[in-house]
Amino acid sequence: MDNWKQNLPPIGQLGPFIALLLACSFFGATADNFFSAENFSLILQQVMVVGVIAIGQTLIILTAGIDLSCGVVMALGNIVMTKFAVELGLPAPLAIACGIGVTALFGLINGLLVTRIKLPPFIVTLGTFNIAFAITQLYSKSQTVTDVPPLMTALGETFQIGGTSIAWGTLLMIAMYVGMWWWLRDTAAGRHVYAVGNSPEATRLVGIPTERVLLGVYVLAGVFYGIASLLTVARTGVGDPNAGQTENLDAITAVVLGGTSLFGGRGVILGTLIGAIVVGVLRNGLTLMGVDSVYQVLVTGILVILAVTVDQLSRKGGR
Amino acid sequence: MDNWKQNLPPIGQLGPFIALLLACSFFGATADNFFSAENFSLILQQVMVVGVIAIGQTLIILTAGIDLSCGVVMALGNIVMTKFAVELGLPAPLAIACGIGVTALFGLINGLLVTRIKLPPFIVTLGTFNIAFAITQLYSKSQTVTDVPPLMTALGETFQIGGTSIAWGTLLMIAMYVGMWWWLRDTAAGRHVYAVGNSPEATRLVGIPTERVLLGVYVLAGVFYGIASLLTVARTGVGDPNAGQTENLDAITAVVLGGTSLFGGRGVILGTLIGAIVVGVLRNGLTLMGVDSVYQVLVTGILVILAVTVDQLSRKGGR
Amino acid sequence: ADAPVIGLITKTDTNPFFVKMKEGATEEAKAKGAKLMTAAGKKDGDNATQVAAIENMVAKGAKTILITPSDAKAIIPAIKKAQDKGVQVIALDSPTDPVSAVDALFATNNYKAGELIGQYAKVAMGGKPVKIATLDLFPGHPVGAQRHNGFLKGYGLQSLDAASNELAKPAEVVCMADTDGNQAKGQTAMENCLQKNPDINVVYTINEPAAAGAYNALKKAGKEKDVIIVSVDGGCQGVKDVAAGKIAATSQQYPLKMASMGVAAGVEYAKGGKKASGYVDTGVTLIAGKSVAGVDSKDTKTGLDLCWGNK
Amino acid sequence: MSTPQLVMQAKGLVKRYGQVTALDGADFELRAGEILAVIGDNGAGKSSLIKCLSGATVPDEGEILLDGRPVRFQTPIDARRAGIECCYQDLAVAPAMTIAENLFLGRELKREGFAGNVLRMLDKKKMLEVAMQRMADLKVGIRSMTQAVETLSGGQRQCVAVARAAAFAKHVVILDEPTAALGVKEGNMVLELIRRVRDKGLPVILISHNMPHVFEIADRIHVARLGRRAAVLDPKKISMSDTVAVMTGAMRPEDIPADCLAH
Amino acid sequence: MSTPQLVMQAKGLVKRYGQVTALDGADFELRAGEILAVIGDNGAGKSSLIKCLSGATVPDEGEILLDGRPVRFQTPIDARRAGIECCYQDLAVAPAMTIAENLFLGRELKREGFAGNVLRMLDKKKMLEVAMQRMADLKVGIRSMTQAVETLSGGQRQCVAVARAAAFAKHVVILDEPTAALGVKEGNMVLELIRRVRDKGLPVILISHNMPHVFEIADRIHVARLGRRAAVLDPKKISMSDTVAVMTGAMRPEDIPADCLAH
Ligand SMILES: Nc1ncnc2c1ncn2[C@@H]1O[C@H](COP(=O)(O)OP(=O)(O)OP(=O)(O)O)[C@@H](O)[C@H]1O
Ligand SMILES: Nc1ncnc2c1ncn2[C@@H]1O[C@H](COP(=O)(O)OP(=O)(O)OP(=O)(O)O)[C@@H](O)[C@H]1O
Ligand SMILES: [Mg+2]
Ligand SMILES: [Mg+2]
Repeated sequence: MDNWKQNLPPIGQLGPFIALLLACSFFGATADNFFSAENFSLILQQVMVVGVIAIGQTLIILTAGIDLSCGVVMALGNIVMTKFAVELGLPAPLAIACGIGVTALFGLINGLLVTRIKLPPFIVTLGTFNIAFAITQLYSKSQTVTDVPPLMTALGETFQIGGTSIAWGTLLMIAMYVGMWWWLRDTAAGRHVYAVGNSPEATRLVGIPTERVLLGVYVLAGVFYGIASLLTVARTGVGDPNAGQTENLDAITAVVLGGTSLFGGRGVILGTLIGAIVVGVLRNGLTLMGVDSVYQVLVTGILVILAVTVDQLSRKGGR
Repeated sequence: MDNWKQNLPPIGQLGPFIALLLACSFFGATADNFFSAENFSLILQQVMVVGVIAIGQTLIILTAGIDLSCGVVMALGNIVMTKFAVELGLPAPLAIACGIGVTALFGLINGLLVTRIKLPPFIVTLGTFNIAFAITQLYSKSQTVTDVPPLMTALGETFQIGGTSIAWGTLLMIAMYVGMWWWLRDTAAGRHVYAVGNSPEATRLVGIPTERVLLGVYVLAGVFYGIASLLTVARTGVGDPNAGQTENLDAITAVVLGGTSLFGGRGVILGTLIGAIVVGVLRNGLTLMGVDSVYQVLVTGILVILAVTVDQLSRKGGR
Repeated sequence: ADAPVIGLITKTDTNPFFVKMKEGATEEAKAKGAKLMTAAGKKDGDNATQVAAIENMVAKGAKTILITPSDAKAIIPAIKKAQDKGVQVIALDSPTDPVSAVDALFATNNYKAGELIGQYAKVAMGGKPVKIATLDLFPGHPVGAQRHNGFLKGYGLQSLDAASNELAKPAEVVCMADTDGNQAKGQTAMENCLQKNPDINVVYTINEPAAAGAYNALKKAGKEKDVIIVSVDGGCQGVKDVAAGKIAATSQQYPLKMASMGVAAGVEYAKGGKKASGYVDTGVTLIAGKSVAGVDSKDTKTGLDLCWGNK
Repeated sequence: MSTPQLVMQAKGLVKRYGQVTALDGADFELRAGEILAVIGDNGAGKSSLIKCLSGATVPDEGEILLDGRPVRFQTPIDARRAGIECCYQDLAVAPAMTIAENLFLGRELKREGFAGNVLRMLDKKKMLEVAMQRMADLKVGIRSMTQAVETLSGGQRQCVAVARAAAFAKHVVILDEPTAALGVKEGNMVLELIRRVRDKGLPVILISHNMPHVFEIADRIHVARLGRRAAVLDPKKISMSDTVAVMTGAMRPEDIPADCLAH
Repeated sequence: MSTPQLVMQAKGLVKRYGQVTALDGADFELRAGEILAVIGDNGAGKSSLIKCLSGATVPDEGEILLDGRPVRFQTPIDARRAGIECCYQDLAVAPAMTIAENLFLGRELKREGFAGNVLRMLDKKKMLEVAMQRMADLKVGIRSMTQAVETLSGGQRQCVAVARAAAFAKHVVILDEPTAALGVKEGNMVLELIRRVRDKGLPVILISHNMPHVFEIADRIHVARLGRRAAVLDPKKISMSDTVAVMTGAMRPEDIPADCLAH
């Protein structure tokens, strides 16, 4: 008797989805060339890096944390993997593993500071933001790394489906979202992430090792940042030390637009994907409309607020 | 019998204070010229803008909100008051009032969106961040406004006490901190700010108009941003459209370093003042030490984490 | 026929330099009957937004894209993709690396701009022992590095070459601080530098707002007479500050010229299918309050005629 | 026998939460100066009922009359203005704030003269004293009124909430399971307090699962069942076991002897 | 008469919170297969005591023995590993999660075969069924097990917490005021459940302020007073009013007739 309720999409996803539909119809009506498979494929490619970072960010926000360091840690991973491959001559897979290892290490450091010394995640990740940024600049001498091995850019390549070119990276991103959605929903570990965010004390009292859950989340998020590093390389073909400096706000925006609560424990990760796409659609649509760049900022501000308003109102209706 | 407990400094202030002392002794030992009345007076002048913004930010964070728009709203106020005075020829006091009016209006908009449509403060203020930023750039054409009337820079002037020059703006900042500290502690309205942040539902149920409290806080924060606008003009002598873009993180950092919880309802505003000074001391001390800029970023990251660690450990000891 | 569509992608929307460039392009486009689309990175160094902007403009049907690349190398794959679709890409202000990645480059030489003020400062100091403070942009930014290193080179101090993105630090530089090119932060940085070393006598600043901030700090400390401030950009406010004696000299650059040349090339391409090519240096002029021997400079009156921004 | 004056009355209250119907046409009557017990199974809709009466939730249907005049409470503030104070089951306290602050939350005492009228300063000393007094009345051994409520034991916390409701009511006091977490002594003190409130002339609505308490103190018993009012009983006439039977549905309301019904 | 086997034992537990001393050298003994009631005034230290026994807090002094062996529980996980389950007074539930999820939090059922062993997938269907069963045992009329706990009434929420503790214990069950918010019927069901647990051979520690309940079900009564154990009474020998007198301090422990003490 509970089944039909379970099969309804949770309200948390419906809201962002409506916002997305509204945004699409708006741009479809006002901007030429918006409604085309090619353009949507483009949008997906553009959101792929932020989208993958936002997976990690969602995990952390579900535990009532926040990660400001995500973008620059991604940049560090990007520099490590490209430099290891280009300058140390490591084989590409090994270099990629090293890059992901470094981002995971930063996740571990964040996690240890949060769980062991019980520091607020905001401050911890603000600190590691600075640290990762500085290391990236020092290690790369602020120089872009070029001539990366082709294997590293493979995910940026596209293949054709019915005349539309789709990037492998896009597929990977969507696969990871579906995978994490399933993991959060259908495994004990995933439910514990929600529990820790919803009520850390209750979770501790029923005998779940909350610190281990938290630590795991931070490390896992680090791994996703590492994958995002690879995707950045794939998209730009170089190692870019200046990447990622504004991605933290973008990723958090995607998470919040996707209906996940900043207070933890409530939200659905697929909402984040939609949130990331909404951000991409806004940018793409406004450019296609030919809006001047400063006005784009203005309109983005208004539309972001409108999008959550739609979300919020649709929730009220849904109750 | 309760009295002696009340007179102990609350733990929330002791921690940041210890961190500040440690930072000062560190720089005192390693950097020349750090320990001088003149240098401290300078640091206070340098933190005065962020310090006043952080008063508003503290109020909002105490209600479990967050304000990303604070810095750019401050910049908008700064441009409005200088342009109104210089280009429209308004008398300085009126122009200042207009600038503060605009920042308070933005506070009102933030507040209305948070209380009426119940949007998350993070997204609301991210939206108004973009909006205020764009309006500032459009209205000022990204040009600095010069030749501002002397009345507007009066707070930047200094007076001498025992050979040390102290800025009027510094005094104003400290007076406002003490005033708000008293207000939050000793008036019903102030206690309601804590109550709303600590348990919004309980506060509503006992019959406190929580929405009005919240709205008031956002508007009041807007007023503080307006005063910060004036202080920026006073400090730099111009209207600067590019001010304020990183002040949101700085202000939040000051609040968190000062021991206020991002989950609302817990914290002491004097801690924020200390937090802001810690940030200023770090920047000043590192420059005096002659640390290179990239390394400054690195060291800032490490020191921020150390500061909260000290705070956290001193709390444990204090219990 | 449809009006030709031209895209302009700047580094940011906040730097008056780029804002002027955009205004210039808008006017030129209006005059030539072209349609201009604009986009900008969120902050200096933001490559991802520029890549997305190129893609979106190509999707919209732009035939020419003018870009001030935030990252000389990272932007190249996106440029290549656009060129494969027949789009003409012209770099403005800053080159790509390699320069040949774009069809043409209308730019200024930031390293040279730095060298000019370095040479000027050296002569103006007349061989006195020098203590330099540099108020830079922020770590990792190529323009920041080029101006800084060019300045030191021009001063004849140990420095790095134009390709480096690191900041050289010879012994004469007693204080270095970041300003984000912002007046308030420039002032804070200068105040701290003076605490560290009250004997600073030459101040290099990344741009004129930072220079104005530095001047404020010096004036408060009563040292504005003893210190030479040099800067780069040549905005009208900056030139006025030179005229007022706040800044000793500045290297003037010409964003409007770059923009109008770019738009013209775009219209040309749309009409005749002929792409622009090669490197056009839009020039750097040293504007100085007092000219010094051995360094070519123009006076502030000339500077005001050529400057950009509110005259 | 003249009909007693009705202080509060509700007719046909309906409250739905999604698919769950918490109130399904509930009626309610509170007489002047009485202690009315509201009893019922878990989930019978007792808390939902009093939340409607205190403005904490707005019913979907039905009307509420106060002193015979229809009222529409949109927020707890409206009810508070009408002199109704409520102690909720899930203890509406602000955990990080002190006992004294919680007691006076929203009803703070201001100082006399300039400090109070112009500066709007709180009279903390007075509030501490009063708080101390109130908690002593309930015989709760709490050492310091400046302790945060989150550091209190479960029962101590409940005492704070009960004391608050009793202290400030001008018209009606509503207590939702006030003695649930209380020890024997403290529980009796709360009953004592309820009597004192009634003796001041204020009617009290008492929700409780504790039958001995209910029979000890109530003037009438409102039995809630499945979101409605099943019956109103007279505790002097009906036995405890019959009451439980009505409450659990073992005895149909029609089968209750007429003289056991309260009138 | 041989000394009965002691399952759990604590000696001289001390727990201080700042200036407040919650436990002041408390002793404790739990025998195999018994229902031990713990009673005491509000703030007497009952919850603090059982939090030490369940690993929720670490005592400042004193030692705990399990089956005669000293143990040091640093976290609730340690106690859970030893088979001790506890239902806390302030209901350790995750409000946004469903009833079924809360019941199985930390003890989730995995599917059979590949899906469970390798993919580590949850057996949601099974968990729903079991949850339905457990709640039906307690006669709680909850419609859907996929309802979030925050939408439940106070009593319903308590039933979830009680059912969880009873379901998973392997060694000792600790219940802190499990019937406080429950209706008459549901309260009786919980007593029934406690008996069933005891009959399985598990000892139960029951904290309660409800004297009739305590006298109905307890084998021995531990009276907590001012952070210590005042006495252990035999409910078959002592009267309810004497017990209350001991609890409130009206009767000194020395004055209790020797045969009323449990041994
Ligand atoms: N916010 C809510 N959302 C969904 N359902 C709710 C909500 N509040 C109450 N309910 C449901 O309404 C019904 C009645 O709840 P209510 O709290 O009024 O019961 P009660 O009589 O007070 O029970 P108890 O004695 O356990 O406190 C319950 O089934 C509960 O699950
Ligand atoms: N975290 C804490 N911080 C400070 N004091 C505490 C804390 N927890 C408990 N106390 C104090 O310890 C004493 C004992 O509390 P405890 O919860 O053990 O009492 P209890 O016997 O369970 O009472 P009740 O019957 O009301 O639940 C109380 O005075 C309480 O104020
Ligand atoms: Mg209830
Ligand atoms: Mg207790």
